[in-house]
Amino acid sequence: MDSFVILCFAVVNSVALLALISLGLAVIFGMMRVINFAHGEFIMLGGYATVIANHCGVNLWLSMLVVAPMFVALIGAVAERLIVRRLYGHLVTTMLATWGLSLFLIGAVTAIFGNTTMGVSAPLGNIPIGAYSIGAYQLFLIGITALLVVSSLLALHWTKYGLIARAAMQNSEMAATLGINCDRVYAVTFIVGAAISGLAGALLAPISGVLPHMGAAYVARAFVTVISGGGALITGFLSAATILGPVEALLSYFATPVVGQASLLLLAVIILRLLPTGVSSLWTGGR
Amino acid sequence: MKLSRRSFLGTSAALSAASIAGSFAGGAWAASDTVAIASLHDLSGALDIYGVPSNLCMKVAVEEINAAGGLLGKKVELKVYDGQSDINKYPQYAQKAALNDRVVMVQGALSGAAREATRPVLRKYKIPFIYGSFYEGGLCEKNTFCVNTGGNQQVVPLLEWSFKNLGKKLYYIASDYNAPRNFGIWNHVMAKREGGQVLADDYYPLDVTDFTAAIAKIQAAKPDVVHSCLVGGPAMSFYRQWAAAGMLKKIPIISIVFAAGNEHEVLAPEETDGVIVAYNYFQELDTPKNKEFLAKVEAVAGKNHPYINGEVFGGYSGVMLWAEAVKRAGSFEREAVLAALESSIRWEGPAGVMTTDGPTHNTTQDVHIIKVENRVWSLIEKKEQIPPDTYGGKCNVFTNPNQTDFLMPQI
Amino acid sequence: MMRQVKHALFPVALVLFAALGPFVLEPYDLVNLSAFSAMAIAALGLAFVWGTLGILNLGHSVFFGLGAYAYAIAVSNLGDSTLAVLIGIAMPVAFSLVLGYFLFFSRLGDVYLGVITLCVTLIFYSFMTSTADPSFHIGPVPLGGFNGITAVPSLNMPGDPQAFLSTEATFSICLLSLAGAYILLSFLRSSDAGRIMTAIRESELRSELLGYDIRFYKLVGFAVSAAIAGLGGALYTAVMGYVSPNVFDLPQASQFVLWVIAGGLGAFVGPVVASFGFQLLSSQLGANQVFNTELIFGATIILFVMLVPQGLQPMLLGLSSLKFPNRFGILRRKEKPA
Amino acid sequence: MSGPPILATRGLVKRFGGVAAVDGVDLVVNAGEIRCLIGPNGAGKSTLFKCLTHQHQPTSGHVLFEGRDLQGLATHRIARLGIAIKNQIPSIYANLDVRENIRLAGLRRGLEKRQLDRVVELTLDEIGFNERLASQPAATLSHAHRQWCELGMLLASSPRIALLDEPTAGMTREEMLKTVDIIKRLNASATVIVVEHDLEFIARLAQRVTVLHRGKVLVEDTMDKIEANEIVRDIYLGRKKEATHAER
Repeated sequence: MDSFVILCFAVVNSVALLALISLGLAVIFGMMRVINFAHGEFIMLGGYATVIANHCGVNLWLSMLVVAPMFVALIGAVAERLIVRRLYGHLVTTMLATWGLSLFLIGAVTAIFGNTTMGVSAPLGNIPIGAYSIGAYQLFLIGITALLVVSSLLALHWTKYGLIARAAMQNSEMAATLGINCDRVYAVTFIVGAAISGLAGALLAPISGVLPHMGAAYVARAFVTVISGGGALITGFLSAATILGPVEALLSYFATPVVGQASLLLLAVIILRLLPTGVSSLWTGGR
Repeated sequence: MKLSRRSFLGTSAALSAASIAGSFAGGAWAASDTVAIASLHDLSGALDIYGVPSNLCMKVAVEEINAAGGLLGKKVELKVYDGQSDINKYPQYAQKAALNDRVVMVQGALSGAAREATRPVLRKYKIPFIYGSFYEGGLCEKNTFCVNTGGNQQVVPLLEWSFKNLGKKLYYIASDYNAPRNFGIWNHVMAKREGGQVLADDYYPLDVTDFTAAIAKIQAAKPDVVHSCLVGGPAMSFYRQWAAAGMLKKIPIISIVFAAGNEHEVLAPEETDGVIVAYNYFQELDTPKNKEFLAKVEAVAGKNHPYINGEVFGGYSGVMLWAEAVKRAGSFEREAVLAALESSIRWEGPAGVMTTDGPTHNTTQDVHIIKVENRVWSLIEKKEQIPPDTYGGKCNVFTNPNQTDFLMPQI
Repeated sequence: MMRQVKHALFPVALVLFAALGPFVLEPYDLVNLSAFSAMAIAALGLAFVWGTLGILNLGHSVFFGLGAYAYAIAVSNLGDSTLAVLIGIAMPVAFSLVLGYFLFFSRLGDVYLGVITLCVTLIFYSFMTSTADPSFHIGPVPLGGFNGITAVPSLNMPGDPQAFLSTEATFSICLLSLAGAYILLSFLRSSDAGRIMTAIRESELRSELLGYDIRFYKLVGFAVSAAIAGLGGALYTAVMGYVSPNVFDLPQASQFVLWVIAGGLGAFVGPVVASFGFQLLSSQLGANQVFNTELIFGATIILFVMLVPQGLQPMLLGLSSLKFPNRFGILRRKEKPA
Repeated sequence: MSGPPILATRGLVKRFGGVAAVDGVDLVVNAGEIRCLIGPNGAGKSTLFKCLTHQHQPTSGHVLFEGRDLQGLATHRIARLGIAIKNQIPSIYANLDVRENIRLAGLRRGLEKRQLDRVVELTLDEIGFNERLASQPAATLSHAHRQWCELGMLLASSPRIALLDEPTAGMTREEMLKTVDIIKRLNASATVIVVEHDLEFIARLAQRVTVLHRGKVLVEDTMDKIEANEIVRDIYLGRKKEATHAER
C-alpha cells in the first residue's frame, strides 16, 4: 500500500517537474513561435538569484518567489530587446542566437561566481509514509506547479491581457489592425516566459545543484515536452507532460533509468508522427 | 597528384615522423633553457569544476620546481590548453602539444573519455602521459603513468571499513558510464571477500535530476549503507532530494567520488553531514607538508582558491613525481624518464609517501577515510601504503609492454 | 560559361591545397585541417538537404555519428579502411531511408520534423552512453559507453590493412573528399533532380500538382545528405582515432546548424568556410586563455547571427555586386515561422 | 462519341465536419471540351476541383478518368495521368525565374534536353513573355503575369485535362482577352474545365456551362440557355449582374 502511494507520488512528481521546467518555454514558444535555447540558462539564473539573495540575508521564500523571477524577467527583457526582437519570424536564426546567449550566460556566470556556489537546502522537512518518507518541499513544489499552470490558464482566458495575447498569437496582422501593439505583446510575453523560467529555477534551487551548467539537464526535455504538446498553449504541453512524465518515471522505476529516458524521447517521436502538430491537435483539430 | 607509393605509405612516413618528433623534442630542450610540459584540462564547460583546480595544482608544482632552480638547469614552462569539456578537443590539443610545443610530458585529460581519447595520440607521438585523476584502475600501459588511486586503492579500504562499521547490506547508485560500472564490479569483489551483500546496482544517465523514484527504490530495499558513485552537476540533486526525504540521518552514504566536484560546498551542510569518502588527499589533512603545500596554493591563487580535493591533487603529485624521475634519469628523454619512474620513485608530499610502482605503472600511496561535517572533512582512519592491484599479474608493462587495453577486475 | 568557371574555382582551390598543403604545413596543422574538413563534409550534407530541399534537419548529427561509429566498428573488425569508409556511408543511408520513410510519409510541419530528428539523435546519445558494460560489443569491439571506441585504426592502403597512410596522405584524402562532396552536390543541385528538389523547397503543392512525388525526392535528398554526413563521420573517426557518444549530442547537432546558417542557407561554399572558421576559433580559444571560452564563443555566435543574418556567402556576394536593396536576400524570406 | 468520357464523377461528396461542400456531384466532361463551372460563392467549385486532384480526399463517390477510377491515387499520380490544375490562389515558384518555372513543368514529360528547351521557349512565346520577363523571378511579376506564368506551366506540362480555378480574377479586360487566347491554345490538346465569374470570358470560351449550387449540380446547358434560366438568374446571375451594375 505505502509503496503504491510512493509510486503515485513519484509519477505525479515527475509530471509536475516536467511541467515546471517547460512552462516558461511553452509560453514563449506557444505565443511567439520562438524556440528559446537559453531557456535552461534562465532556469540557472533563477537558481543563482535565489541562492545569492539568500546568502545576502534575504528570506528564502522571498528570494525564490520574488527576487528570482524579477531578476530573470530583467535579463529576459534585455535579451528580448537586444536579440529576439530583431529576429522575429526567423525560427532557426532565433534558435541559434539564443544558443549563443545560453553559452554567453554560462560563461558570464562562471566568470563572475566561479564554478562553485554554496547552495541552499530544502525547507519544510519530510513526511513519513509507511516505510518510506518524502520531502515536504517536493509536495509544495507539486502544489505550486499546479497553481502556476492554473493561473496561467486563467490569465490567458479570463484577463484582458490574455485576450490580447491570444489575438496577437492567432493573427498578428489582424490584431495590429485592431490597434494592438504586437511588438509590445511579444516583449511582455517573452518577459513573462523568462520570469516563469526564473521562478522554476528558483523553486528547483533547493533540490538541485546550482551550477553554471545546470540548464543543460533541462533544456532538451523541456523542448521535447513543449513541441510534442503542440499548438494549444497551456493544455498542449500539460497533456504532453502528463503522458511523457509517467512513462519515464514508471520505466525508470521498473526497468532502468536509461530505458525511461529513451522511452520519453521515443514516445515524443511517436506522438509527433501520429499527431504531426502535437497532442493538442486532438482537440483543436490541427492548427 | 603523383605521390609515390613509398611517400604515401605510413609505415615509412610514421617512422620518419617519429624520428622527426624525437629530434624535435631533443632539439627543443637541448638548445633552449626551458623545457615545456602541457596541461590538458577542461577550464570551461561543465567539467571545469575538476579541470580548473587540477590545472592550478600543476601550476603550483611548476612554480615550486622553478623556484628551486628548475630541472636539470632548465626552467619548466607550462603550456595550458582548455579542453572546453569537449572531448574532441583532447586529441587535437595533445597533438598540438606534441608537434608544435614539443613538450616532454603531458598531464590532465581527467575524465575517462578524455583520457581514452588522449592516450593513443600521446602513444603515437611518444610523449609520456601522466594521469592525475583517481580512476577505476587497470590501466597498465607503457606510455602512461597513473599517480592517483586506482579502483582497488579507494574501493577496497572504503568497503572494508564500511562493511565492518556500517553494515553488510550495500546499495549501489551510480552515474551510467564506464568508471562507475567498473567501480561497481569492485563492490561485488569486496562483497564476496568480506561477506557483504550488494542489494542493487542502479545506473542513472548523467543528466537525470529527478531522483524521487530512485530514492523510493532505495527505501524499499532497506540497505545498511548507500554507496553513491553519482558524478556531475545534475546528480547533486540526488543528495538534496535524499536529505529532503529525511534519509540522510537514516542510511549513511559512502562514496569515492563525492567532493571531487565540490559537492560538499555546493550542497548545504544539512544535506551532506556524515557522508564518508576515501581519498589519497584532502585539504584539511593535518601535516606540515600539507601546510607548506597550501601556502603555495594560496600564493598562486589567493586565499579564496578552489578546494583542493583528492581528484585534483594529482595535478601536483603528478608533476612532482615526474620531476623526481627526471632528476633520477638526468634527462628529459621519454625512455629515460619512464625507466626512472619504473624504478620506484619515492616522494614524500602533502598526502604522505607515494612510491611509483614499476610493473603496473601505477602508484603506491596512503588512503584516508574521511567524513564531512559542516563542509569540513575530518579523518576517520588512515590506510597506509596501499599498492595498486596487479590484476592477477596481468597488469605488468614489463611482461606486456604492448598492453594498451583496460583490465577489468574479476569477481 | 563564366558561371561554370566560378563554380569550379572552389574545388580547384581545395585540390590545390590538398596537393600543396603537405609541403608547407606543420604536421599538427595537417591533422587539424583533416579533422576540420571531415566536419565540413558533414556540414555540406546539411547545407544540401536544408538549403536545396528545404528539410530542416536539427538532428543531422545522427548521420554523422552513425558514420563515425560504423567506421570505427568496421575498421576494427575488418582491418581494411576502404571498406570501412563505405560501410560508414552505407549505414547512415540505410538509417536515413527508414527514418525518412517514417517522417516524409506523414504530413509533418518543419519544426516538428526537426524536433523528431533531434530526439532521434539524443536517443542515440542516451543509448551509446549506456553501453559501458562489456556485454555491448560488435565482434571484438566493445561499444565502450561514454568513453566510446578508442584506438580506431586510421586510413590504410586499399586491400593492405598494415600499410597505414601518412598524415600527409590522410590530409590530402580529406580535402579531396571535401572537394568531391562539393562537386557531387553541386552537380546534383544543378541536375534535373536537383532542380525538382529546389522546386519542392519553393512549393510542395505546386510540385505535387505537376506530378512530382515529393516524398520520393525528399527521401532521396535525405539519403544523399546522410551519405555525405556518414563520409564526414567516417573520415573524422579515422583522423581522430576514436569516437564517443558526443558525436550525437546537442552541441554537435547545433554546430552543424550554426555552420550552415552562418555560411548562408542555400550556399555550399559559405558553410564550408564557416565550419572551418568556427572550428578554428574554438580551437584557438582553448589554446590561448584570453577569457572564459564559452562567453567569447557565445558572444561570437550572437554577433554573427545578428550582424550577418543572411549568412557569409550571400553577404559577400551581395557586397561584391552591390545589390543593396536585395541585401536581405531571397533566402531569408523562405524561412517562415512554424 | 465512342468510349468513356474523359472525366466523370459519380455521387461525389466532400464533407468538412457536418457541412457538405460538395454534395453528390455527377459530372460528365467529354474530351476536347471547354467546360465552364459557375455558381455563387460557397457553391463548392474549388472544393470540387480539389477533390478531382485529391488535394482533398472525397468523403464518398468516385472520380473516373477515361473510365478509370482514381480512388486511392496520390495527388502526384493524378497529375501524372495528365490532370493539371491551377488553384484559385496562384501557386508558382516565387523565388525561381519564369523560365525555370516553365521548365520544371515540362521536365516531367521526360523529353530530351533540346526538345525540352524548345517546349520552354515555345511556351514562353505562347504566353507572350519576352526575354526580360522570362528571366525575372516569378515573385516580381505583376498579378496578371503570375497567372499567365502558371498557365504557361500548365501548357508546358501538356496535360490531358486542365482545371482552371478563376484564371482571370482581378484582371483588366485586355488581360482577360489575352487569357482567353492562352486557354484556347491549351484547349488545342487538352480538355479544359474552368471556374469563372466573368460572363464575357465564359461567352468567349465555353460550349457548355455547369451551374453548381450548394454542392450540387443545378443545371447544365449552353450559355444562352443558362442565361435564360430563371432559377440560375435568381441564385446567381441576377445578383452578379446587379453587383456589376453597382460597381459601375
